[in-house]
Amino acid sequence: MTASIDRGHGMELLRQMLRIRRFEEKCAELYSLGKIRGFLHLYIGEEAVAVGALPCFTSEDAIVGTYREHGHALIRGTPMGPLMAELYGKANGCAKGRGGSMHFFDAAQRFYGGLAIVGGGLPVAVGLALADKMQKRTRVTACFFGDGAVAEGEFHESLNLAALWKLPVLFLCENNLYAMGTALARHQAQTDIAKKADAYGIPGQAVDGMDVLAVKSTTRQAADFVRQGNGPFLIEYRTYRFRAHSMYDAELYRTKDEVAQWKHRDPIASFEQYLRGNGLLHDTDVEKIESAITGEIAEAVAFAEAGEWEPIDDLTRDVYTPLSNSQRSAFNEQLES
Amino acid sequence: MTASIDRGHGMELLRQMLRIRRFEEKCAELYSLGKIRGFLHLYIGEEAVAVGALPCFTSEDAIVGTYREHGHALIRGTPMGPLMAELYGKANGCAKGRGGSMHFFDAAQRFYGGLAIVGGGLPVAVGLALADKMQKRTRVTACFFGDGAVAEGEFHESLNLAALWKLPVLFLCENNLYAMGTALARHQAQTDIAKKADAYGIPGQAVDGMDVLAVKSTTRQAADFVRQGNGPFLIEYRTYRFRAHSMYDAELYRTKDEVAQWKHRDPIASFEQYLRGNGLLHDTDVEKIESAITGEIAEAVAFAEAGEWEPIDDLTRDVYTPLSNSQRSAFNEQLES
Amino acid sequence: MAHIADMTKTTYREAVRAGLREALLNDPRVFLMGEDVGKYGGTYACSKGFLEEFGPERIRDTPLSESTFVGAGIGAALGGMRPIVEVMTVNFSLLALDQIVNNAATIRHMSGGQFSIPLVVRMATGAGRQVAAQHSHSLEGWYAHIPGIKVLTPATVTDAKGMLLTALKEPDPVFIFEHAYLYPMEGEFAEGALPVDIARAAVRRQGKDVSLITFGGSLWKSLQAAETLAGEGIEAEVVDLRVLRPLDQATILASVKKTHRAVVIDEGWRTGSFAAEISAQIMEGGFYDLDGPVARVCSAEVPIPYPKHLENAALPQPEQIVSAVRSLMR
Amino acid sequence: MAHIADMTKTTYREAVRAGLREALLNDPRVFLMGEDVGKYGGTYACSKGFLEEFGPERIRDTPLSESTFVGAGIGAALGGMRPIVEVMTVNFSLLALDQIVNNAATIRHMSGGQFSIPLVVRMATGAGRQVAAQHSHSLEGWYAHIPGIKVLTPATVTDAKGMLLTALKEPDPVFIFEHAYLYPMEGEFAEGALPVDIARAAVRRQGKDVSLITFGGSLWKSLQAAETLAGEGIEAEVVDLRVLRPLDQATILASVKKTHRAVVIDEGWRTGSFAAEISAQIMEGGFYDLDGPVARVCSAEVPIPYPKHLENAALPQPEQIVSAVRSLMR
Ligand SMILES: Cc1ncc(C[n+]2csc(CCOP(=O)(O)OP(=O)(O)O)c2C)c(N)n1
Ligand SMILES: Cc1ncc(C[n+]2csc(CCOP(=O)(O)OP(=O)(O)O)c2C)c(N)n1
Ligand SMILES: [Mg+2]
Ligand SMILES: [Mg+2]
Repeated sequence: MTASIDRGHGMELLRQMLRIRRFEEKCAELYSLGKIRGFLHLYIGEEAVAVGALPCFTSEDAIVGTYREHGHALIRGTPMGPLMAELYGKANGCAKGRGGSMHFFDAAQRFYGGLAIVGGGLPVAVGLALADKMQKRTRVTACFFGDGAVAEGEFHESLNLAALWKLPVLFLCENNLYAMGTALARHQAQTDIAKKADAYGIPGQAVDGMDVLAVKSTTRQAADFVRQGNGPFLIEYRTYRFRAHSMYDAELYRTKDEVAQWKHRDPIASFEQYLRGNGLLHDTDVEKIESAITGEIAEAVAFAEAGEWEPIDDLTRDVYTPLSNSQRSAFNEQLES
Repeated sequence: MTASIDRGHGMELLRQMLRIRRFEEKCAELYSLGKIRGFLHLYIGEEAVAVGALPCFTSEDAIVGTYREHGHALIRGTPMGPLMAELYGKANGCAKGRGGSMHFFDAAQRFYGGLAIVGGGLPVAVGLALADKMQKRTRVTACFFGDGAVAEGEFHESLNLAALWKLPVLFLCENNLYAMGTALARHQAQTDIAKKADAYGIPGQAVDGMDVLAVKSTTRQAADFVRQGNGPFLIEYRTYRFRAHSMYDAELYRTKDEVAQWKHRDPIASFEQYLRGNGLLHDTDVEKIESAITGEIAEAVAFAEAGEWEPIDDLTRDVYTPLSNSQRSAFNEQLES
Repeated sequence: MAHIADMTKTTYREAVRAGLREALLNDPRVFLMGEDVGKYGGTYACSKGFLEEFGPERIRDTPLSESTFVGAGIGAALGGMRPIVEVMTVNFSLLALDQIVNNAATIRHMSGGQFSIPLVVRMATGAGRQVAAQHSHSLEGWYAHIPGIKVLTPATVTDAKGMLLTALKEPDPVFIFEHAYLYPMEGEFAEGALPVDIARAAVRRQGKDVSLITFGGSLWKSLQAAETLAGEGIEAEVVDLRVLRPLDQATILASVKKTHRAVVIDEGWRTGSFAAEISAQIMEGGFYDLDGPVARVCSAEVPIPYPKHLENAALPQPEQIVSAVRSLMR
Repeated sequence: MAHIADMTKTTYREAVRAGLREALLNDPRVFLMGEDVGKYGGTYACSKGFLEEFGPERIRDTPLSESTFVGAGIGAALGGMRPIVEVMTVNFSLLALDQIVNNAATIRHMSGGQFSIPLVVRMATGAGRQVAAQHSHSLEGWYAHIPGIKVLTPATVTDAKGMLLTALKEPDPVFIFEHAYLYPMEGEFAEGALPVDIARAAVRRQGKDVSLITFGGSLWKSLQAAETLAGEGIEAEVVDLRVLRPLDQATILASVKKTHRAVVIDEGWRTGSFAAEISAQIMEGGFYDLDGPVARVCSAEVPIPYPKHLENAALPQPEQIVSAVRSLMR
C-alpha cells in the first residue's frame, strides 16, 4: 500500500469494510437460527473491492451486482435495516422481501440487483449505459460479476457490444479464484482475465483486490476514463472468498491451508495494520467503530424483526405495473374502438 | 502465390473450385425456376476456402458446417446427385430431402451439417473432438463458421472449453466481411479475428482466403498441430461473398464498386491465371474440366429430377430412432416389472 | 373483417413499418435495435430506409448476440428509453430466453415493484416458407407461459401496426410475434390508425354452430375453413385471440356458450401447445356449455421438414380444420 | 408404494448417485460433465467422490458455459460416447435451449435419420426452498413440447435411479428432471434395481372417486391430499405420469374412465402449463367419461417470491388439491 491518505479517509474505509464483515457475520448467525433462508452467499474476505470501488461512482451512476451483493448494497448507501429485512423476507425489506439475499434492489440508489444468473447482469448493464449515452448523460454504469461469469457467452457478447458502441460501462470482475468449487485454472484456458479486454480493443487492468487503496485508485482512474466518453473498461480485482460459496458448501475443492494463507492477507486486518503503522489509527478508534457497527446491526435486526409479512392476498402484486385509473383511461382515449 | 505445385495438383484444385462455382450457378438458376425453395445461401467467391481446407482432413476426421455449406459437402466427397436432390427436397437427397440447402448431412463422410443457427455448430464440434480425445483416436474435427458467429457467446465458450481441455478441433472462420448486411467493423469492436485466439491461449492465424494454396498450407499446418495433440487452433480465412447473402437480399449494405473490387481477386480466375502463368494449365484443360463439370451437373439434376418425394405417411419418421423388435425386447428383458 | 370508410389496402409488412415509423417519430425515447435492422433494411424489410431517416443512434444494427442485445433492451428500458428490440425470428430468441425469463419477466417483481421495464420485443414466428427445422418454430405459446410479460400475436394489418403502438405505452415487457408468412399479405388498414386495444380477443367472423379459436397465421386458415363450412351450412364463429397473455377468457367462453362446440387451431406442436391451454380453459369455464369435446388442430410432432408436401402435412391446414368440425357436428 | 421384500431405505439423492455410479461402472463410454460435478462433488452431492473414483477424464467439471457444454454433449454423443450432462438446475438450462431445441431435437430428423444422439441431460427443477424468482422454475412442461427428445420426471427413489439407467439405453436425447426438493427424501429402493420402464405412467394409489394426475415433486403433495380425502371417504387414484414425452395417454384415460373426475397437479405456472395438455387430452379422449370438468392445481402467475408464506401460497399445496376435489364431488 503506497498511497498516502488522511486519517478521516482511512477510518472511513476501515469502517465500511467492517460494516460488511460484521453484517455478514450476523447473517451467518441468523441463517443458523432460521431467520434467513434460501441461498446466502457471503462476501467476507472480499470487502476491499466494494469499499474501494463504490466511492468512485456518483449517486447518478448505476450499479449492477450479483447474488453476492450484500456489501455493494450496503456501501452504495442502502440502510442496513431494509437490507436485513430483505434477508428476513419482510415487507419493509429493500425489495419488499420478494427477493431475499440474492436480489437486493434499491431504486433510490440506482442499485439494479442482485441478479443471480451468472453473467446475466452484463447485458443489462450494457443497456443501462446505452440509455445514458443516448440521453447524453455523463453517468456511468458499474457492473460487478465473478470470475465464473467470464466463461459465459454473455461476457464476450457484452464486452464486444459495449466496446463497439463505446458505452459508459465498467466491467468489474471480482476474481476470487473460484466459481463455486471450480478453480480459475479449471474453468479458464487463459487465466489472465484483465488481458481478455484485448479481444475487444478496450483497456483492462488487474489490481490487488485485498488492498482497498489500490482498488480505489484503479477504479477511480477507470471510472474517469469511462466517464470521459472513452468507452468501457475491464477491471479484474484479485481477491478471495474466506467463507463457503453458500451455506451448503462442504469446501472439498480447496485446502484449509490455502484459505489460511489468504486470510493472512485479510483486507481488513492488513488495512488496519497499515493505518496503525502510519499513526492514523488508535485502539479507541477501532473500539468506537466496532461499537457503532454493533449498534447499527442491532437496529437493523430490530427493524427486520419488527417488519410485517406481506399479506398473502398480495401474492401476485408487482408482476405487472399497475396503471392508475386516470393513466389507463387517458391511454384508452387514444385507442380506436 | 508462392508455393510451387505440380500440374496435377493445380488442375485438381481448379477443378474443385469450378465444381462449386458451376454447381451453385445452377442452384441459382433452379431457384428461379422454383425447383429449389426456402433459404439458399451461395458460396460463390469463397470457393478457395473449402477447396484449400478440406483436403487437409482425412476421411476419419469430422466436418461441421453452416447453412452456407454446399461447397464443403461437395469437396468433402458427397456426390453431386444427392446434394442436388437434397436441394429439391427429394428422398434421394443426402438428408432424404428433410433438410434442404441449409442442412446437408452425410454420415459416410462424417459431415455433421449444415447447422443453420449462427454459432450453433461450435459446441457440437467441441463435443465431437471430445469424443475423439476420450476414445484416444487421432482424428480432428473441422468446424466452419462465419465472421458473424464470432460475436455469439458460443464462440467464446467453445474456444475456451476446447482450449481448456486441449481438444482436437480446428475453428475455421470464413470471414467474408459481412454478417448478412452488417460489415465486420459494425459487429466487432476488434476486427482482427485471428488475434482473438489469445484470449484462450491458443494459436490463431489469418490467411488470404482468396488464395487456395495459402489456404491449404495454413490449414495443413494447423491440422497437423491439432492432430499432434496440441489442442485447438483458430484460422481466419479472409474472403468475400460475391453474391447476395441469400436469395432475398437487396444488397443495400455494400457498393457495387466494392463487390467489383473483390471480384478482381476471384479465387478461381486468379488461380487459373497463376497456373497459366506457370505453364501448368492450357486452354484445352479448362475446356475439359468445364465440360466434365457440365456433365456432372446435368447428371446431378437428372438424379434429383428422378428422385421420389417421401410419402406423406412417413411425415413423422426419423424424429426418434426406431429400435428393432429384437433390440427393444433384449432391452426390455432387463427391465424390472 | 369490417370495412370502414377511410381504409386503404396495405401489406402486413408495410403496416409494421408504418407502426415503427410512427413510434420513432412520436417519441424520442423510442429506438430500434437488432440484427440487420439498419443497413440491410430489416430481414423482412420492415425498417427499410429508417437508418437514413432516423440515423444510426436510433436505428442500431447489432452484432449476432441475441442474449446481449435483448438484455441491453432490458437495461435501456430501465434507463428510461423505449427500446424496440427486433429478434430476427423466434428461432434465434432461444438464445435470449434467459434474459427474457430471468430478467425481463422477474425484475419488477423481485425488486418489490421498484422498477418497470417498458420494453418491446418483436420477432417473426411460424413456418410455411420451406425454411426447415431450425427456422420454422412457433414458440409464442412458450412465451405465454411466463408471468411478467405480455404476448401479442397480430394477425391483421391493423393489429400489426396498432398493437406495436399500444405495446409502446405499456409499462412492462411486451413480446410481439409477427407471423413471417403474413408479411406480404394485403389487408384493409386505417391510414392514421391509432393504437389498438390489447385487452380483448376479436371475433373475426360471427357464427352459431362452432367456434374456431386461433391466432396469428392460423387465423387466415381458420377463416378459409369457415368459408368452406359455410358452403355446407355450418356457420363457424372465428375468434382471433390476438393476445396470448393476458388471455381474454370472457370472449372465448362467450363464443363457446353460443356455439357449444370448439376447435382450437395453433401452429405449435400439438403436445404442450397453447391450444391445450385454450382447451383446458374451456374445460374449466365452459364444460357445461359443450355439446362435444373441444378439438385441436396443431402441428404434427415433427421438426418441420423442408419439402413443401411434408411441410404442408406438418402444419395445420384448412382441410384439417374443416374435418375436425365435421367430426364434431356428427 | 408397494413394499417388496428386498427393499431398503435410501434417499432420492443416493438413488441418483447409485444410478450414476452404476452407469459409469458398466459402460466405459459413459461420462459425467457439468458445473461442479467433480471437485465440489455435485451441487446436490449426487456425484460426491466420483472424481476420485473415476478420474478427471470421466468426471468433468465444466466452465459456466451452459450452451457449450450441452452442445458438447450432443457432439460427444454423435462421436460415440454416452455423455451424461448435468445442468445444475433448469433455471440455467435456458442458456442451453438453443442447443437443445435446434440441435439435439432436430439433427436426427434433419439428417434424414443418419444420426442418433444418445445424450442424457439431467437437471434439478422446481421450487420450495426459498431460492426466489430466478432459481425456482418448473419448465419441464416446455421441454415436453419438443419432438425429438424424451422427458422424464422421476418422483420416487426407484425411478431416480432406474430412469437414469434406462435413459442411457435410449438412442435419442433424454432429459431427466430431478425435483430439487426431493433429494433428501427417503424412500424404498431395491438395492440392485434394474433399469425401469419409461413407457408407462404409474398408478401410485388406487381409487375410484377421482383421479389426481401429476408428476415429480407434486406426486407427494397429491398422495398427501389423497390421504386427507380418504379420511372424508373420498378414494382418490393418484397417477404419476413419470414420462412427459412421450406421454402414456392410455393410463390417464383408463383412470378417468374409472373415476369420472380428474384434477391435474403441476408446479408450472397455470397458463400454458403441462397440466393444460393433460386436461386437453382428457377432453379429447375422455370427455364422455367425465362427470364434471377436469380441474387444475398449478402455480400462481407470479415469479416465485422468497418468503416462505408467499412461496407456499404460490405453489400447489395439498389443501388446494383437496378443495379442488371437494368442489368436483359436489
Ligand atoms: C448461468 C448460471 N449457471 C450456474 C449458476 C449456479 N451458480 C451460482 S454461483 C456460481 C459460481 C459463480 O462463480 P463466480 O462468477 O466466480 O462468482 P463467485 O460466487 O465466486 O462470487 C454458480 C455456478 C448460476 N447461478 N447461473
Ligand atoms: C443465432 C442466429 N441469429 C441470426 C440468424 C440469421 N442469420 C442467418 S445467416 C446470418 C449472418 C451470418 O453471418 P456470418 O456468420 O458472417 O456468415 P456468412 O453468412 O457471412 O457466411 C444471420 C444473421 C441465425 N441463423 N442464427
Ligand atoms: Mg468466483
Ligand atoms: Mg460473414
